[in-house]
Amino acid sequence: MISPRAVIWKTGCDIMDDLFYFIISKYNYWGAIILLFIGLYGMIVRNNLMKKIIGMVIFQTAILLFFVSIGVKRGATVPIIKFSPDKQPLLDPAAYANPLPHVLILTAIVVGVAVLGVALALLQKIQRVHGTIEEDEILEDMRK
Amino acid sequence: MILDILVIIAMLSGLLFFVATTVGIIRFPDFYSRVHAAGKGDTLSTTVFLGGTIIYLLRDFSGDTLLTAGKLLLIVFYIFIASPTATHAIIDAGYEFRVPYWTRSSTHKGTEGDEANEETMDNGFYPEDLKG
Amino acid sequence: MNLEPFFIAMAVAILFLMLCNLYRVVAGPTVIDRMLGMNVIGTKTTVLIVLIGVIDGRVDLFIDITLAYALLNFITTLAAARFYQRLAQPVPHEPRESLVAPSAGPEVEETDAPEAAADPGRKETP
Amino acid sequence: MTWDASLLWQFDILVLIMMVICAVTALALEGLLSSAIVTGVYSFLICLMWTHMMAVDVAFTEAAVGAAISTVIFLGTAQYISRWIKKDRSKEQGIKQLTIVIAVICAVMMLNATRDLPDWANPASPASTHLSPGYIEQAYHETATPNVVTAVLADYRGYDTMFEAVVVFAAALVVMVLLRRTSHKHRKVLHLRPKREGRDTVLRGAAQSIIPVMQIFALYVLFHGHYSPGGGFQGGVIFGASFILLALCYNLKFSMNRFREHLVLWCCAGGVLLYAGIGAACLGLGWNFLGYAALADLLGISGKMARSHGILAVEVGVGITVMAVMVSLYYDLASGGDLEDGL
Repeated sequence: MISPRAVIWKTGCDIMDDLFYFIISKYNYWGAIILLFIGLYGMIVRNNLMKKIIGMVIFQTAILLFFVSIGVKRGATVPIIKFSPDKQPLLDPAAYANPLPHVLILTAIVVGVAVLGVALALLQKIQRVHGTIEEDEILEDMRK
Repeated sequence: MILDILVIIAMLSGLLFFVATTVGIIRFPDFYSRVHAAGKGDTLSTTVFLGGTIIYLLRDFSGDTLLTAGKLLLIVFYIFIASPTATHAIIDAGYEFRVPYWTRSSTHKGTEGDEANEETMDNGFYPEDLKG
Repeated sequence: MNLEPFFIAMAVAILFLMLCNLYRVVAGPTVIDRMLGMNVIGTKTTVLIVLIGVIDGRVDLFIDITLAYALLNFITTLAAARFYQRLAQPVPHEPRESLVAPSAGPEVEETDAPEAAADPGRKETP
Repeated sequence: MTWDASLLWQFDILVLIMMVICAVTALALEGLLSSAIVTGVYSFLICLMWTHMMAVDVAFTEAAVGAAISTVIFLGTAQYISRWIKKDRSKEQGIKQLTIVIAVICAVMMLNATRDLPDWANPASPASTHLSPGYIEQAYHETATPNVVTAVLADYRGYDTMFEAVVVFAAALVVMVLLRRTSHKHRKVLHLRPKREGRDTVLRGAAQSIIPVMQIFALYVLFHGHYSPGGGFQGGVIFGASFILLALCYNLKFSMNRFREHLVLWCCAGGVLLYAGIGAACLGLGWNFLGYAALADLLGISGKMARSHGILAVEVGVGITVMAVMVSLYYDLASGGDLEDGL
């Protein structure tokens, strides 16, 4: 015979366990999405072009974070082949993290810094031509 | 076993210095004393911490771990060069800017209260150029 | 003796300290305080990467990242410090003129900069 | 349900919290310099995140590119623009605030959609079961390269990497075209302040001891990319960063005397040409474009080793391009295009 209190306790523990499992199995995606919308908000709302570029950087890293999160495996190690003591490669796919997102993201980061360079060059050019980097002042200057 | 205890001692003392650095960075009233805390504490604690890691690696002694330990020593050496130099550059920039320094009389607000002093330092104490 | 739980505890403790240092980056009254916070966070990151490698058991692959990190963190801090050293100099008198014509007052320093630059030892003599 | 705590979730959650704090701060601060520095801290944190996700190559690239080069070119640009954002808001700002409503709605929808995604770090997720096991199993046998990321980057996805290099090269050209040859009378730049003279002895001494090690280390990263994290991108960025360090500790002219501008341009184009030339050589020997096994007869080695050497040659090309492009970006952005005086 189980007392009602024990039943409640056990159900509560189960619910907490489920909740905990839910949180630790999804939190990384949540982090990526929150960062994504912080970056998007900054890109749209901030009036200053430099702030828009920083928003773009945050937006970009959020997407990259999401991509790499997909390739993570529990209990896996770096995707560089290990060798057994008698120099035989250990080729168990479950032991290594997924290398494919790493490849895509690695090149994306370098292209990201190239994009950042072009954006900053445009910023300097805008400053030279219009004398300001505030969005509304640039628009006024262009209407003149 | 003795090596394990050495590792634990080294890492705990490294953590202690890290805590001291952090307390200094958060609590000290002006820029110069904060740089002082960061420059000394950070370098020392990183050195001690990585030293603990080297001991841990050399527990099972082989050619590979020796190579890794050598690389770690290289890292320690270059942190030992780079970190104080970076701190020097920062404090040089602050000195060029004539960052005001904290004395009890210049920002006198109470007898002991550091918080009161920090507040007076926040409001218009620093030149505008420095806040951007 | 299995030291892995100890290393994990160490890593989380250092992360908490980083969170405390982030206060100086976020709230620091001056930019130089933020630079200081950045430098300290960078140093802690190097230690954390080594710790992650030790926990994972393949430190030799993480060492290179740490060395690159230690060297490049130095560059970042140095760039920020250089920027502020330059910002502390007095503003030249006629900004737009001096860019076009090399005859304005402060421009004289810049015109003889190239040959001085070729010989770095010359500037250091008082 | 059971959960496995072998992946440190406490660690990740703390880093994510710090990243969100940094992102909000970087967008909220009024001074642009503070924003740039907080963005640098953000890069440090995301590098930590990637190390913990076992993406060492990505972490290496981020450490080199995000933490160093991005912040340096942000600071270089900040010399030529006003360092404060305008406080008075314009009229449209009211409409723009509606964005937050839309953003929150979209965020809630996407957060809801995460329920359908596979659990984080699940080894049986679709992304980890279809294509990538094949790479892990075959890459070592086919290319003799233990680092699977390098093998996939330069061999299986060789076209991809080649056009990434072309994109980076094009970015350097675009920056050059944008910043040079501005008619001087329209300039409304903030004037560059003179450089502080003297008292650089400590920095120069440190630079003299660090730069040689940095360059040797960059070459090590480039040539050891088969066996450890690293490769063309990382080695190139570190090699370029050594010239940036030279320019920071002395001045821009000093660095440009060491690595002249037309040499930078030759390197930019030469790396891409080396990459494409190896591809074309394979094509000429009767194989596919970038099919490195064609080089086996030419070099007198087995096809497996030929692919390994082909990967190395291609990485060298990528490294040269990336190094020159980073230096070129720094030269142009830090000097405002006139190459007179930099950061």
